[in-house]
Amino acid sequence: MKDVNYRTVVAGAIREEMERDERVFLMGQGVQAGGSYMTCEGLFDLFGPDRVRDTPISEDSVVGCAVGAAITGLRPIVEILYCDFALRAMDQIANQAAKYRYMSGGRMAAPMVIRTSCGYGASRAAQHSQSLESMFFHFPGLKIALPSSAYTAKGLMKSAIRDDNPVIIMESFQFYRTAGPAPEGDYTIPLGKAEVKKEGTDITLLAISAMVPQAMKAADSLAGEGIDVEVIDPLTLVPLDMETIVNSVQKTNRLLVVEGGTKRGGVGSEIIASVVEEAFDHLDCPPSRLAVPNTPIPFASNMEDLVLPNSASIANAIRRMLR
Amino acid sequence: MKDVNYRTVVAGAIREEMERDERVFLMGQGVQAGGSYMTCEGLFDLFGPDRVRDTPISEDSVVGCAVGAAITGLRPIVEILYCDFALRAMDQIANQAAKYRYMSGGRMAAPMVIRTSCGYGASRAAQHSQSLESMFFHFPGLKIALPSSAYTAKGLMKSAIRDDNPVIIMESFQFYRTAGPAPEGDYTIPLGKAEVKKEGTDITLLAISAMVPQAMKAADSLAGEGIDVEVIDPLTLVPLDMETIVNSVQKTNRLLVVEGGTKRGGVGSEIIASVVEEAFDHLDCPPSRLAVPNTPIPFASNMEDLVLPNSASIANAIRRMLR
Amino acid sequence: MEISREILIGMYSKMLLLRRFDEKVVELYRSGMKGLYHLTAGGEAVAVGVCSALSQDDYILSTHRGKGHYLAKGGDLQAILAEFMEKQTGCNRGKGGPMHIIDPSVGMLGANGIVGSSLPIACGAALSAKLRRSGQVAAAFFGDGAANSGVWHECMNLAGIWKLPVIFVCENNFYQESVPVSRHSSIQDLYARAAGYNIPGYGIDGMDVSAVYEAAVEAVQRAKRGDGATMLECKTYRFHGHSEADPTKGLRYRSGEELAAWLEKCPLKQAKARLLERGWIADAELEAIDQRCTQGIEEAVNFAKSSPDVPAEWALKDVFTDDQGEICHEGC
Amino acid sequence: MEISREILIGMYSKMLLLRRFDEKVVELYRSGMKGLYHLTAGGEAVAVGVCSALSQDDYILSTHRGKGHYLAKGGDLQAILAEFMEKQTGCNRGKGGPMHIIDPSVGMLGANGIVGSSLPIACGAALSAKLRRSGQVAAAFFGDGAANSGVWHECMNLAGIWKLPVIFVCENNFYQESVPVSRHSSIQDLYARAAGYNIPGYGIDGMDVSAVYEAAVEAVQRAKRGDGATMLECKTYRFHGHSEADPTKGLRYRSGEELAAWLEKCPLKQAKARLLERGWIADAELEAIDQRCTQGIEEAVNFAKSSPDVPAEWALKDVFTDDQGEICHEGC
Ligand SMILES: Cc1ncc(C[n+]2csc(CCOP(=O)(O)OP(=O)(O)O)c2C)c(N)n1
Ligand SMILES: Cc1ncc(C[n+]2csc(CCOP(=O)(O)OP(=O)(O)O)c2C)c(N)n1
Ligand SMILES: [Mg+2]
Ligand SMILES: [Mg+2]
Repeated sequence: MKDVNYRTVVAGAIREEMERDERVFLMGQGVQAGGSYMTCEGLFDLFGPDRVRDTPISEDSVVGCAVGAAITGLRPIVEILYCDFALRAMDQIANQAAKYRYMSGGRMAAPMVIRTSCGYGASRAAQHSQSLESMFFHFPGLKIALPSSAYTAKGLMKSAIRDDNPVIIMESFQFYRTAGPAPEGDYTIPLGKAEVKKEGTDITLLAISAMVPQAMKAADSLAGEGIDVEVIDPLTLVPLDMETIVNSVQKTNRLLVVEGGTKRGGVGSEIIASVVEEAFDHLDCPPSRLAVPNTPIPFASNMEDLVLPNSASIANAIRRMLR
Repeated sequence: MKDVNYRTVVAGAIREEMERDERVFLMGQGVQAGGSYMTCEGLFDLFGPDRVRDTPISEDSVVGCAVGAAITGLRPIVEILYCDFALRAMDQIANQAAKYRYMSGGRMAAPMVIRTSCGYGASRAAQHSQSLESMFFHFPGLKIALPSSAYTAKGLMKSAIRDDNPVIIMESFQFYRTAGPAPEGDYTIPLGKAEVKKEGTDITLLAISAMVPQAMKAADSLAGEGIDVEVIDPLTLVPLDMETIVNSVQKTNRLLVVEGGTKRGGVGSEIIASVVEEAFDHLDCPPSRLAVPNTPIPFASNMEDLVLPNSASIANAIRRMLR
Repeated sequence: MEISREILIGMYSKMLLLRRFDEKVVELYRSGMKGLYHLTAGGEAVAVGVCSALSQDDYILSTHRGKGHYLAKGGDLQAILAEFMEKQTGCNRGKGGPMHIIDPSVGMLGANGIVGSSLPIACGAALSAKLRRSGQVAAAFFGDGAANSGVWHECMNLAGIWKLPVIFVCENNFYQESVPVSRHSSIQDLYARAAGYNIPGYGIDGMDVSAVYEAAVEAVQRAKRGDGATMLECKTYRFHGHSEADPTKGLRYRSGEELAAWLEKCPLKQAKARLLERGWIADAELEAIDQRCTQGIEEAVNFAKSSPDVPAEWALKDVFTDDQGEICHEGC
Repeated sequence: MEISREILIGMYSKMLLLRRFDEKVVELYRSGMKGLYHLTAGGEAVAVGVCSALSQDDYILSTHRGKGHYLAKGGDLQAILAEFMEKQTGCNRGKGGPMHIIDPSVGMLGANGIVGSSLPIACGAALSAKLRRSGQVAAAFFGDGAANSGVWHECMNLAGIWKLPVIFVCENNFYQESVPVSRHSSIQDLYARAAGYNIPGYGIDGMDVSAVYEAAVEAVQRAKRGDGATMLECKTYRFHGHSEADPTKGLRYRSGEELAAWLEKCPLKQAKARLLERGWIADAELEAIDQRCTQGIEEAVNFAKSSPDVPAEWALKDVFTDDQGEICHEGC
């Protein structure tokens, strides 16, 4: 299986789903030209302006359009380039899309996908570097997927498009430059199944999105010191595969969660609070979080490096926890 | 000291601050007529249309106006009746107000107050019953206060207005019908100081906003069973008085957090994750959360009662934890 | 366009149903029914005039003040009252309540508790109809207050670029809760803004059901022809307070004379006068219509009252489709 | 209004400074300077025409494409270049970067990474000026893309009701990234929408600095008289790609002929031709102006380069005022 570029895979997954199901269509700023990050390349030529729709800068209403289209039988995909811009669309995302099925008492559903990013490390500063997965997952009714490889980008995209619920797919734009194996043809990855990226016995390292490669690097370097790290990528936060996480913690007796978002109210807090509820007696030391230390993301790269976790700070945290 | 109605206290606190400092002014939908919950009664007559401003339904832009006024020397207060509506204003709240000081490298500040509610239990259903304090506190740069009595409503309001940073004050509308002692004249309550509502030795019960009276009731009834609960109201979530919380847990060795918001990514997750980091070895049982079980808030009152914690479910949870 | 006797009588009957429904809601609310109720009275002509121009499978999107729209669109009295009374038989199983009536079987895609937020959903439903080439139209009701929210602008622009089969129905009742339109809007004739989106906009007497109906028929035709959206600004008035939480009928912020003047223009009064004037109806028939309305409502109340309460555990269902089984697209 | 020689030469010089600055940024970016850079070239007349009508203590609010606005308002070359180069001496201590230039000392209240989000802040600054009776005006720059975001509508309405001393300056460069205005906007003359808010709106040739200046002077006078807001839609073009991340100058989605035609209308070319035509300037003076620009920029680059890097630990400061000491209201 030869390596494929992450963004090519994203475009390919959307293409295959649009070919399979004519209810699927795409809206976003600049998607007709292939998207700002070229994750929609070629789609306009294949499907034309009805199904590949450029939009104005109207995030809230475009998401709302997706809700309206979804509850009347279509399967829209909306691209919001940076999740920072999704703050403009929170009413439609959280008050409408997330709650439609519930408020209707199960009479309607809003099968739609919001593709957005979570990213940092590119000197984009405070308004283009947020990772807001924990904001989204606070609202019941939204599924959240964070593919961290070409392979998962395709399989999760397909599952998301076929899901009958609103799904937010967050792609770290750091991945757009990467490539990896992704088979041709149809396959899906179930929403709600974590991936054990590396087995290990000393500590469970749960890594979110762009932190996955950092975690793997840290695990690698710690292996040289005789520390055997189990690395888990949850892939989806809603549903969350607590079984895999808890099983791992029961084996390793230690947990570190690493993410690129803000520490306070981040994914780590939630996972730790859940793990202590379910596996408290298995924990040999306090479960811990590595995240952005409650600052916005600064512009200067040395400052950005300081606030964001990386393989070195992950390895250090693990050394401290195993001391 | 005679009891004063909570809403009268709110209006009074704003009035005193507007008298004290002519930079303070108020914007909101219907504030000229006293506000939908009459928390601004009398202000228009005293201060007129320049300083008590009715607004259109333009939450995002009105918050943005407050940012603009704040960074140029005034001290705006914006009322957003329900925090659900603040989802319309998340860009200005989280991308602008919260980050202005940081992005400017300390050259500007946005001293402003957003008054909003967190509330439930009034058969208002999914879009008028959210408690979004944990969404707000995820964004560094915002202070968050949740006064739970007439006394704290006044003292925290004054501190918030005088603070040089954006402060979100969340008032549960359940309190609007209550009254309590609140001294005449000037006093402030510092942001960042928790209140130990009742001392106890068996368990720390940390309660948020409208859960405070429920917690007190639960503690009362448990006292009859010989269970001695320590009830803490953090009053502000940012800054959070971790010292008081950790001290309490070190004494009681148990922690339950109760809130009216969604469990996943709620205040409880954050506090528990922080407490296990700082006081793991003092915990005799897994710290636990009581919150809305990851559903939107339903309309029917029996369903709403089921998803929301109350004194009975709090007492039950504590009994389980002490078993 | 000449409106036929049959249509005018039909519209009068619907308006009366809405009025009697309001009265029943007030009664039930006063005796303890839960929830926040924003009533229709005064605005019947807008709801009925527009919905009478639509077919069953056309869509409407509504507001917090959505009960009248639902009934005008052919909504089920039993289902809505059972919903208010927290019953299993409620159209949304007790999860929605008065601000969230959703009933796809008559094309009612949703009332909304967030002002203006149904506008994008209407655009999406219209887009969907267009992409599916179903010939359906979506009508979006909204108030003068909603017209100054950002989503309104975004939606007008989207409808303009995409030539969506949508009708923007502004119910300008001169107030956004306590705030008069003169204080929340920089112009008073909101329809004038439509030109900025290449959308025809009309100012309509919203107390005259025939005028609303005629304008709506034209708008529906435009949409079905593929010529896109229309904005109808219907000047109207609400006879109640903003919600039933305000029993003063809003007299805290508006004058009794103003209210009295508008009561004179009552859309039911006007329609009845026209029917009588034309000799299209006799007193006995008027009486019979009223009895049918009252009786239908009474029966629905009884149905609702005798329905079983919604089980509390249902609160945990319906967050995701997986909680409950299959996705449902009734009425699409 | 007759524009004096002095003013025109001043504006020409400013425009040239902006152009040379762009060129320097490209050079630095190509050799590794971090960040996302949206350049001014093509839009100089709008930035300079408007800012020349403002006083130092008037406010501007800007966009992602904000470097030119800042310099036109009298911004500090050293401070901005040091900011780009992540230096202690940067106007925002390395925390802001190219999308977040903020410098209250010249009334630059902020560029903004979120399209349209500076509009409400401009309204707030104008409201503040009005309440403080300071006589200040706020000018808000925004693009054709921003004009279709909800906040634009809300802000126009607020400015209309409250008669705010604000100038809405639309830089219609016909593209929202790759999306042409014909695809994102339901009308092409955006200023026509101003009437819907009771705000005078004008279409201006944004490649003609004198035309922009004259319109801006009138708008400033209107604001200072207490007559409220003005919208100026300046038709212009960007000569670069959307940002320097696109080195193709946008030729992926727009034609070379189109670009060439607009290059002909270059605002610098036009201003220079006018100066020469009127005999207001000689070649030597033109040369001297260019040298001054280049030299100023060169000095600033050197200053920035020789400044110490921002210390990484500063990342942890300035979240709250308490982290750092006193609140600062420079320039208010
Ligand atoms: C975004 C938002 N802001 C505020 C409210 C509170 N609110 C509910 S109805 C209403 C007034 C709406 O006025 P209008 O649109 O004219 O409709 P009307 O009630 O007059 O029918 C307000 C402010 C809300 N529900 N949503
Ligand atoms: C709310 C939001 N949506 C999308 C973007 C991404 N984006 C940045 S600039 C831009 C185009 C803006 O177009 P316009 O307003 O015309 O300004 P121009 O770049 O042409 O000067 C877009 C879509 C953003 N920054 N903010
Ligand atoms: Mg109204
Ligand atoms: Mg543009």
